[in-house]
Amino acid sequence: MARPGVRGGLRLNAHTERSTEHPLRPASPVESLVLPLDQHAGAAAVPLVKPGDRVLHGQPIAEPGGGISAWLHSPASGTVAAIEPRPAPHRMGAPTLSIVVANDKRDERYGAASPPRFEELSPQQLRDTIGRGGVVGLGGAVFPTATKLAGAADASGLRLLLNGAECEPYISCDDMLMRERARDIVFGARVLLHALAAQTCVIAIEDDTPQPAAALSAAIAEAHDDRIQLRLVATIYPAGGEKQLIATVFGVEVPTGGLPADVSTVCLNVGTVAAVAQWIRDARPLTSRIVTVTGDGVREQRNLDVPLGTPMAALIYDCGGYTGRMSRLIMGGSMMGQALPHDDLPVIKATNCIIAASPLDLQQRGPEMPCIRCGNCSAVCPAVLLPQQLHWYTQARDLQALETHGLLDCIECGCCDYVCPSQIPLAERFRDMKPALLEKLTADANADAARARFDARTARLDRIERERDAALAKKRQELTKKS
Amino acid sequence: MPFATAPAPHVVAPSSVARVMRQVLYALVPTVVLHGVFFGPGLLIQIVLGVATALLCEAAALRLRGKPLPPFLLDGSAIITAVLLALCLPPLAPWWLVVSGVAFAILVAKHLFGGLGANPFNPAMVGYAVLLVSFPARLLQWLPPDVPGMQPTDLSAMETLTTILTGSPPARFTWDAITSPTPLDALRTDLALGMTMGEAHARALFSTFGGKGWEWINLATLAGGIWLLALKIIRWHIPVAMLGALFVCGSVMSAADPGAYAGPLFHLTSGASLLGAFFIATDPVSAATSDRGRLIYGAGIGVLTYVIRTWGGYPDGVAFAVLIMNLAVPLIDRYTIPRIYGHAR
Amino acid sequence: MASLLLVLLSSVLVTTVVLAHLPQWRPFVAPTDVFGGARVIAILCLAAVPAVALLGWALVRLVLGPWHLEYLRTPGLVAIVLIVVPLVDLALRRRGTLLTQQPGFALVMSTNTALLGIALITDMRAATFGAAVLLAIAAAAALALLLLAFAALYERLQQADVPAVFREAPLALITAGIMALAFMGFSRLIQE
Amino acid sequence: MLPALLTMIGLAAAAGVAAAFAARRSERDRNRLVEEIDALLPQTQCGRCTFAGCRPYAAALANGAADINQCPPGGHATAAALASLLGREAKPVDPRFGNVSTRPMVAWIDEGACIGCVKCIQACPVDAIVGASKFMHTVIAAHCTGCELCIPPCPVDCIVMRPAPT
Repeated sequence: MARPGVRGGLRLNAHTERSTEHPLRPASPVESLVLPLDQHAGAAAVPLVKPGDRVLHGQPIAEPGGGISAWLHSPASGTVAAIEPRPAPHRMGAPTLSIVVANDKRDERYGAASPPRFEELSPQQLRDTIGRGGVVGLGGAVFPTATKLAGAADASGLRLLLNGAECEPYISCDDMLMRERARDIVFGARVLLHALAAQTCVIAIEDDTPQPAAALSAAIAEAHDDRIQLRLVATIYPAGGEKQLIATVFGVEVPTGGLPADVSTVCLNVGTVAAVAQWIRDARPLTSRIVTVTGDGVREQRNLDVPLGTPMAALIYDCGGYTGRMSRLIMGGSMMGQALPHDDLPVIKATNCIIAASPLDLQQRGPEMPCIRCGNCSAVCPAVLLPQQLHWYTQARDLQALETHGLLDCIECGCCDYVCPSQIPLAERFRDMKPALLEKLTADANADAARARFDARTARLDRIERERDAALAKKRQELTKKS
Repeated sequence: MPFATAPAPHVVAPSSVARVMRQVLYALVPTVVLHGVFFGPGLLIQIVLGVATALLCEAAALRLRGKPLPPFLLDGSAIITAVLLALCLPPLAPWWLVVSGVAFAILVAKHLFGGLGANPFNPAMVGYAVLLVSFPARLLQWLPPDVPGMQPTDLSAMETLTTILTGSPPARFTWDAITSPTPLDALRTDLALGMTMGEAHARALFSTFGGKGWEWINLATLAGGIWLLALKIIRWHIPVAMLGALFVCGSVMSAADPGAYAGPLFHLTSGASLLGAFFIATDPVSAATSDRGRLIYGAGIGVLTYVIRTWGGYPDGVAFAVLIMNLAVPLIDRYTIPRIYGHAR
Repeated sequence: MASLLLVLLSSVLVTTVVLAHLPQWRPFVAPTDVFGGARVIAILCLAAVPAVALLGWALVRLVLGPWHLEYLRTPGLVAIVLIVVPLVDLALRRRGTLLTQQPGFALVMSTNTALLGIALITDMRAATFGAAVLLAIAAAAALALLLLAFAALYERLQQADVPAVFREAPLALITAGIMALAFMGFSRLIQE
Repeated sequence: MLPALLTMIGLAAAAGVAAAFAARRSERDRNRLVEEIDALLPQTQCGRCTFAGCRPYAAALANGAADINQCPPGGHATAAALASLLGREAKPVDPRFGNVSTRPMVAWIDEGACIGCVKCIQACPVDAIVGASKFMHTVIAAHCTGCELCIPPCPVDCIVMRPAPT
């Protein structure tokens, strides 16, 4: 039995008025674009091009590596300047193998044959086609969409859930997307309904954003598709969390360690759906995305349609440059965003927002005090955990207790940090502790598997031994009978 | 351009342990003021003595444990322990009573068990229990409330100070002349003597539903408690469970035998019930930590308080009830883990 | 009341310290943590204590009484304890849940002050068989709850930032002291 | 005097019988103890503890023929767990049986040099090597427990240990 709506959670100031004032506009072109090969979940992509090759806008430049991986396309026409390790934002600035494309600013499109109308393709073919468009989850997980669809395809009674509930403060890229490209989202929804052979699709959006809601309802009405409906959810952080949204909209809970497909649901970000639409309808692969540039540290706060690989410094310059009160550059929102060491880092598929945060935007943490077990954190935890107990057992490194208290169910949303009077960085502690617990669990699993294989092998050797003895005994019997 | 990095989340609510403890102290002010009105400045002196000892012991313990002084000393937790302990002691108790109680509470009950956040037992109650068991006579020397119809003990502020510091009343009084039992204590002795509730209640000490003077102090405590609830410093589970349990026990027993058992309202507004429910039992460090756990914890304190008050040897059982339930907290926490999202059970 | 409190507290303290610190006396093979061991011992006490108390009561009233051998009361009860404990060990293994480990189990269970203590108290205090049953079961339940609570508390104290010099045994003794203090509230509950 | 003697002798006899009856260790108990011990061992089946695998070592531990510090792959955690389980004093792992490696290691066959002699496949206690006679062999890294039993039988010494891929 699921809990109605988000259990706990926080009512936060969205800080998106400034960034949604101006309409969407493309970012001004830049000299060179840096494309990390491992900017999606799973294995890194393998380059198809060599330094010096001439590439067109939208031409595939890297194919998926083994297992879960994604295609990569050139975001501009020009020449491949180099394939070398370059600092990347998702590695906290550490270098990772990247393709550098020198932009010749002629923007010549790669004329791939436009794919046939999606209705004629079988769901399986449609899923593969989506994969070739380099489409990955743009909500922040950057999980290859084709793989996610394939994983859920065999579930029965599938329901599609489009996540437009942008609950994290400062981020407004989905908001602007829904206002200006609602039609893309509805078209993408119909493509995905066909790709999953699903019958119902719910677009979930927070109830404090009227314009996107209006745009979407108009687009749905225009499409005359009664399978798609709009659903408003309460504006509580983290309503937009995949697990929380599924519980709010469908009233079921994703089982621990399981996937939404286990409750016959597929949850996709509206940005991903728009990317699917652009690829299937206009044969334009995922080469650019909408990025919110906001925070009191940048002069003009707005949303830009940015080609992948654009350096963040160029984006800030495009929005009028720093305002001098700049203190911290964050990729993502103020609750789960990643603080970046410098701004010479490329925009990647996961960059939904860049906050040029000034001391006004940040609330400095006070000195850390011991936990007084007040329970404020367990009251706001959307995963219904007891962060004060998790913190206690993390300090004591008691892996068994951490497992029973559900450390692996923590979605690292930071609500517990927010309300903690002792100012303890709980989310970070749990994030650091998870690998240790996972390591123990995999070690135990490997030991059990090794024991099973050892027992099977001993049984096999015994069986072979017995058969050989039996055969020997029979032969000896025949010999004695004959003689 | 390089920037400093910090872990997510980058925005936290402006809260601190000191702020939480300060709010609890503000909520205690009405009780202390009314206590002063009815029983004279004795309590204020006790509080000053207690807080001084608390800060001294806290500083010494922090130094010994090699902890930095600034954030810990002024976080207010030691001060709250001292104030709560002083509130439980008679106003004219000798100075060494509150000093030794607070010292034991801070040094042994708090720092020996791991300092702020780790002490399983409520320090104030440990201190009070030590005093109650070691000096039972001293803790029964309460004063009659300064209300019309009761002959008040007119001790000036200076005389109160000398009484506390020297441990004996000024020449013109003897101890039993100026002291009088608390309503709870009076009721216990009367019932033990075989008087029925009706007769016992007729004594001058009692008014409509609690002891004269005491009922106003307890109402002030209730107001302070509701202020804490409104500010979400404490959660409703423990007070409601404790007062609920007390009310249920009181009404059941008094319904069974009205002559021999006090009514539920009397239990709620007398002794340390309200102070215990809103300020002592809700000490987050020594209480259970999940909502269901807090309900069990509160109810346990309520029932034990009633049992000790009615059949036990001491007039007010809140201290012992809290300590016994503190002992059970790790067991309660182990079996009241809420159902995690996505878990079957 | 104080004697029963003394019996329960000493039994709980000794059992917990044994479970935590004396590997040679580990009573069971399976639960190697303090709380797991305490839980099993608590269940065993719920079974063994009433058995010993009632058998003891019967022995004194039916055997020693008529033959005026009251002076054999204590050794008799000790003998009964030494009979019941191996039977409990057998029952445990027969049910296949748990493997007891010699000499640990015999030492921890047979020298458990609660078994003999509660038997002696039941013998002295209970006039009728009904009262004996009631007292034995209530004492066993109190012992089990106290053992579980103290073991859980002990495990939590091990993980707290306790000053090094007080780390294990001293803290256990101080905790038991405060527990005794807490139970003083019941001091005149049952007239001694 | 006689009844006193009789009762005490009777009670003592009963206690003795009960104790003796309880002291018998049935066969089922002994292998349940082996199961409990085996559950703690890392299952590398490496034989460094001078026994043919983890279960034989567990059986030896159960009837006291082995000590708790003979399992290098398990390291100090396993030694401590065994000590706690069997009620013995905790001891660090004895270096005579091999050193405790910090990083998990797995075998790796240099395919170029492998002549397909199937000796290592027979030696592998957990069937972690794939191949057939006269065909190239390779180690399944995920299944290899790092027991190094495949290195001695290889005639061309083409097997080396490498850190396990994370």
